[in-house]
Amino acid sequence: MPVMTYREALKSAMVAEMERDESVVMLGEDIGIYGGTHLITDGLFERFGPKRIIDTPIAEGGFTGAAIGMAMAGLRPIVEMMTWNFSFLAADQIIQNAAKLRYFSGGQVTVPLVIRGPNGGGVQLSAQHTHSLEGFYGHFPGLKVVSPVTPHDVKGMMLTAIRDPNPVIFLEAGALYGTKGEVPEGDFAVPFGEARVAREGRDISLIAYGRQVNMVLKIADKLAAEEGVEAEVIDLRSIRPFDEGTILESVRKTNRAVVVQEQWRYYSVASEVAALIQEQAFDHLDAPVERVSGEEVPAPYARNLEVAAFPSEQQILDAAHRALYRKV
Amino acid sequence: MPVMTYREALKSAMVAEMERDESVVMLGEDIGIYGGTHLITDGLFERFGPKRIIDTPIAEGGFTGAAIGMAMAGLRPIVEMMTWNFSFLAADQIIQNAAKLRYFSGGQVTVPLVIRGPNGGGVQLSAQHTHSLEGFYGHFPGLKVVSPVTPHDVKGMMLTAIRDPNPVIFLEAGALYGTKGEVPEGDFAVPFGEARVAREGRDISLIAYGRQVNMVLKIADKLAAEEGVEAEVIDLRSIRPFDEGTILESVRKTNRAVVVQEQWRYYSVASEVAALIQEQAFDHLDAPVERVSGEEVPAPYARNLEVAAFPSEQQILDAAHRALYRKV
Amino acid sequence: MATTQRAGKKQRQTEQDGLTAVAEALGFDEETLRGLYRKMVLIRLFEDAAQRTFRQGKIGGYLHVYSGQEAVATGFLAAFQEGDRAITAYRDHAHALLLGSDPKAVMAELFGRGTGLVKGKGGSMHLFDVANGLWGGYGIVGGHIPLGVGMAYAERYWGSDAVVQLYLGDGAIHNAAYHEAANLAGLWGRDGLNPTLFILENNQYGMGTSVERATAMTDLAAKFDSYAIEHEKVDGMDLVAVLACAQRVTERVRETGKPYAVEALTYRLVAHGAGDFFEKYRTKEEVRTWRERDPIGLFEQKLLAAGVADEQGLGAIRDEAKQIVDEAVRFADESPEPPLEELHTDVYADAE
Amino acid sequence: MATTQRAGKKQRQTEQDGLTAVAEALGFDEETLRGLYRKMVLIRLFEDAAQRTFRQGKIGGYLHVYSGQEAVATGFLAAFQEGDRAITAYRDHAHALLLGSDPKAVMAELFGRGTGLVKGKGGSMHLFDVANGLWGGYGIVGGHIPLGVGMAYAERYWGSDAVVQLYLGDGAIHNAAYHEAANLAGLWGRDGLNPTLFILENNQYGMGTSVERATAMTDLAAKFDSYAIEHEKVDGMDLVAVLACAQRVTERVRETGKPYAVEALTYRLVAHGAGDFFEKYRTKEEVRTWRERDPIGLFEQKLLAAGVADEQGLGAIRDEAKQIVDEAVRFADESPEPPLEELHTDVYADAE
Ligand SMILES: Cc1ncc(C[n+]2csc(CCOP(=O)(O)OP(=O)(O)O)c2C)c(N)n1
Ligand SMILES: Cc1ncc(C[n+]2csc(CCOP(=O)(O)OP(=O)(O)O)c2C)c(N)n1
Ligand SMILES: [Mg+2]
Ligand SMILES: [Mg+2]
Repeated sequence: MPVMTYREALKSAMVAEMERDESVVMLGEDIGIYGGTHLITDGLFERFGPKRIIDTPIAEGGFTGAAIGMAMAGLRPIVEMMTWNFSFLAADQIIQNAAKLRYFSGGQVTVPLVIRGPNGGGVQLSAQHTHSLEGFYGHFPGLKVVSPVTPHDVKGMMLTAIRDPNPVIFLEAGALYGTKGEVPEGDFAVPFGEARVAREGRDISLIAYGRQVNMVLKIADKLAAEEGVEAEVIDLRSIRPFDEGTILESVRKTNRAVVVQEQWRYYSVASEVAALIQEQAFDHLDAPVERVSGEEVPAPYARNLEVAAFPSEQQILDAAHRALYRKV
Repeated sequence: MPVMTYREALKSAMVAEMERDESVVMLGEDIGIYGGTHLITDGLFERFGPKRIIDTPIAEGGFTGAAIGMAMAGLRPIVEMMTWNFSFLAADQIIQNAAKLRYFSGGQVTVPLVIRGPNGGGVQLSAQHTHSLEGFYGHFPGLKVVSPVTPHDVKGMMLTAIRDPNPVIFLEAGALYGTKGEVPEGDFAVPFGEARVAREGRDISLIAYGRQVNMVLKIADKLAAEEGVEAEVIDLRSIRPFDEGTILESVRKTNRAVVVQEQWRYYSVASEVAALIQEQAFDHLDAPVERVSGEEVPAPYARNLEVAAFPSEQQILDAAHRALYRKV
Repeated sequence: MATTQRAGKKQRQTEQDGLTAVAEALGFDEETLRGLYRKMVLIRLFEDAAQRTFRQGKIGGYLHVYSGQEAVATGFLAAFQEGDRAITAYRDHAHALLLGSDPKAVMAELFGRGTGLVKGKGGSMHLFDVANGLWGGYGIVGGHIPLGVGMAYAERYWGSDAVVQLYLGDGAIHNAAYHEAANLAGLWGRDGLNPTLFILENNQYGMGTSVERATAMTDLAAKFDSYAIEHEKVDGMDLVAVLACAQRVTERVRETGKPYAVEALTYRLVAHGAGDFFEKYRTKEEVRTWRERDPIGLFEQKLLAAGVADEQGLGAIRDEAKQIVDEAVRFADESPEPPLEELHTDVYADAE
Repeated sequence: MATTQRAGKKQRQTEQDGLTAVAEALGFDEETLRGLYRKMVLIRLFEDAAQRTFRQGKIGGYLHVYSGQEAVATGFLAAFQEGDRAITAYRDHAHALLLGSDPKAVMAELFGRGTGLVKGKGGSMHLFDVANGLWGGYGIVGGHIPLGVGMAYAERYWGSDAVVQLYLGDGAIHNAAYHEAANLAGLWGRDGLNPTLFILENNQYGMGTSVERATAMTDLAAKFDSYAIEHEKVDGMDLVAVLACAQRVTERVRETGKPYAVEALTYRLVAHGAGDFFEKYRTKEEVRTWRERDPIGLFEQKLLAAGVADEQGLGAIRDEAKQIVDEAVRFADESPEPPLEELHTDVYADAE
């Protein structure tokens, strides 16, 4: 299977759909002539022209809203949010219009829209430029919210996103654009609402999404090598719709779970995962579901503080040991 | 003790602080000459004049941002969000500036700001005008987020909010402006971060906030009268800071819990409460923590659909019975 | 282009000449003119009935009626062609009625019934009739403006010559969404990719805030200068003036693919919302003065003066409209609530 | 008012007359003029060092430097008085240096050290030096504009005569926050409650998007017309022109309590961010042309021509500035990271 970067895989899906379907257009800041801040759209302006690759002014609310209008009128726009941190300015359009139009129009309107861009921290961008918004958007019915972490999934889920007749919040692992992985050629769609078992195991379930999945996989290998503990690693991938089955099946087998996330603890994805497990697998649990989240502070700039603000291997290991009733 | 409405209690706190402290000003749409859409500010324009009661254009982001600037420069603004549904337009200012300014200025800046207004549904305002945003804002460190439900608490917590040197998201139970209750005269501040035991009991903990507290209290009485079950009712009041102690103490006594909320289930306040309880009171739990949330749909308009979209007495009763291992 | 401009000038001249000249220029026969009267009357009576039944508790939530502003939508939608799109805020009953929605379905929507225009799911603020060109019905002030601009882009992307009629209030123009969307319209219009006709309904107030109290620059049409969007003003109480203007500017937008803005000076003769009882922000005197220019009364006079209708004929039209409205109320009242299954439908569209 | 206007006219005249006349009108002696040169040179060398150390991996995150735009902030902040406030976006190093922040603390902030201006917590985009009048340093384009307008209101509320210098880019003007905040400024300014001096730094591009590609109406200063805010343009490469303009308009704002806007035409001589290597959006030719009007070179020529300094004197100033910058880099490099406890401080302010 060909190996490509997360960036290339993402781009290849969008290019393929643009070739295939004239209704697909892109909007965003500096996606055209500039080539895209993260080079995701590099070369597309030259290839598809200004009518399909639309450079916009710095007006996240305006162009997201315009993209909703385009979607209502038969286009399939992909909006690049230069980074998801700027999406608070489009929150009204996303939450009040995109998510609800179909409902309050009594089913008369369809909004096939993808909003995509890098999400999450880790590169010292400090407080205003560091957010992990899975829970924030995942709260709202009417949206679909996904968070692929492998090159394989980012391609397969982007294909699914573009073809979906609903608004999709596509949260990319920004820190991983350069990471490589195997990606099948051609057309394969990864469905929404299916978590991925990234590693099988029987002793404990480690549940994560986004760039924390890679971290957790490393820890799982370590646990196996050093302690003979076989951890099952689950990559949630899809935040809404949410795959309860895969999580529950795993925990019913392992009887222990740790949820890891970069976002803040309160009212978050990890809150929901823990709540769900105790609700649906209560009698299977041998220990409380442990959570490891970002520290309850705005993201700091200094490297040492930033590292301390996000889940560390040690914290995850400690949580796993607690769940396994081993000495921490 | 004098009896007054939620509306009067709320207003009395703001008037008292405006009388006491010249730095308190108010901004919002139609709070002045019009008298306030929900009559919370009626008469204040005449009393305090246009420099302190500032009618604004329909520009939630702009005037919320301006209020942040005022707070940075020594004022203590109270912003009326006509309803919290419009706050998505101010989300960037609230989340990116108000919540984080102190942090990214290294402690140089203080933002003593209150943003208040009606929150929650129940009066057929349909999809765009019905939200319960405790979890949405509660997610962000740097904010304080409260949700008082009694006339007593709305006064006491507003006094606390205005005096707090940090940005406070003050979510009023909009459907209850006309409800009455006892409110002490004079100056009493209800601290943030303390849940309220609204009814003592030993058999099960019913946990809620906002208008669902009243519903849950009724159900608790019913359980006592009809089944001899003594439910403890906890009104969270404060979403951030969050009072873990009161919840855990209750559940360690009752060994069973139901969380009730109007907001959607995923990544919500109830998610966090359930996660917390299983985390910290695992060995005390005799049954899974049950959750009753709003249906996973945008709020519908038709009365029958709206009623069906929010937690019903029956649903709560069923959840309590499940937690009590009674036949549902 | 040059021809259009000359034609435009000539037409502008006739606009001063009153009903007959305008009707002739527009190719409207007498029947059409009486039809326009019937539409305005229908709107007014419909709104009266809505307010009445709201007070009876049959309508929930918010209810914002159009009384006083009838000439604006009636005039502009007279220039609406098949394939065009209209989009507006929450004060949207008139737009639905004018575009051909069944008054029964509109009233049933206000009543929250399953027979409503959007199945009882949206209510007064969210009327949609996509088959007839009505793309909503939005409750967040300003929030629909970018949607309209985006739809206009899509039309030209696909090569159609449709026009998007985008209605907004004087209050909405101070909002974020207006600024960003108008700038996009101007920008895309430069390449003929934005046939948006902005119809700014300046009814003097955003809720209780007058234009003067909302901005220091009160020439609202001129706010489009910032985006290189040409604009004009029209007397929004005078249907004849609106008709002439609407026809001219709609054709211009259709031809050029460039946005254009018209500020219609009008007045809300009733309270902002049906639940508002106090109007501390304006005087009875002011309302009375505007009432003298009630668009229905003005048009009535012109019809009579031009001999297009007589008192009796107008009376018959009013009776007819009243019957339609009565029937709509009866229908709504007798319609069942939506089935409970509807709660969970229309959250997501199914994949094709 | 009439007197001010007349004085303003007279001053405008002298602005054409070059360095000596302007210096005299402003009461600047030769030492002051050389000091301004030193400031511009210090900024340039500081920014060069920042870019260099960024490439060495000593600075993380985003880094946006001010090279080419020095005359703008240097000129306007020369009119800054104690108690005034300045607020800007992420391209903020120059503003801190000009307001008197210690270059060592500024560089240490970029390096993410505990000795940094904001303790290493904010980095390049979030410089604050409240004691010296710098109220930030913001990373969301447009997001700081309402804050500045609100601070200006508070100043007049308390009866001070302070002025808020509010810097924004040509890209920010198309954003929601600009529109809503400028409207508030115009509105509140009508009552003398908004001494905001908008300083629009038009450096021709918002990242890679030129003004022409961001809006169909490219006269950016004229966009303030929508809010009844008066405005003018100034040659932002010519420190002398900026100085004269700044003094005049600052006093006007101070006197009237009304907002005013100046569009400074300038150019970013380096990449948007230090991490950007490609500049597909502009030609080398274009950059070269603008480089001929490098504000430092222009001012140098004027100083020499007026005999305020000689080559040797300027060389000494440059050496001095270089030493300050070298020392700042050394200081930053040797400073410790913030203590880990700092992670949890400054999230909330304590009650008094
Ligand atoms: C963003 C937002 N803020 C506030 C409101 C509450 N609100 C509803 S209508 C209205 C006034 C709008 O005025 P205008 O645009 O002039 O329209 P009109 O009601 O006069 O038709 C306001 C403030 C809202 N719906 N949305
Ligand atoms: C709301 C928002 N959108 C996008 C960005 C990314 N971004 C950073 S700087 C910039 C360009 C801003 O241009 P301008 O206002 O002209 O300032 P300049 O960089 O030229 O000083 C953009 C788009 C951002 N920081 N905030
Ligand atoms: Mg209005
Ligand atoms: Mg710029």
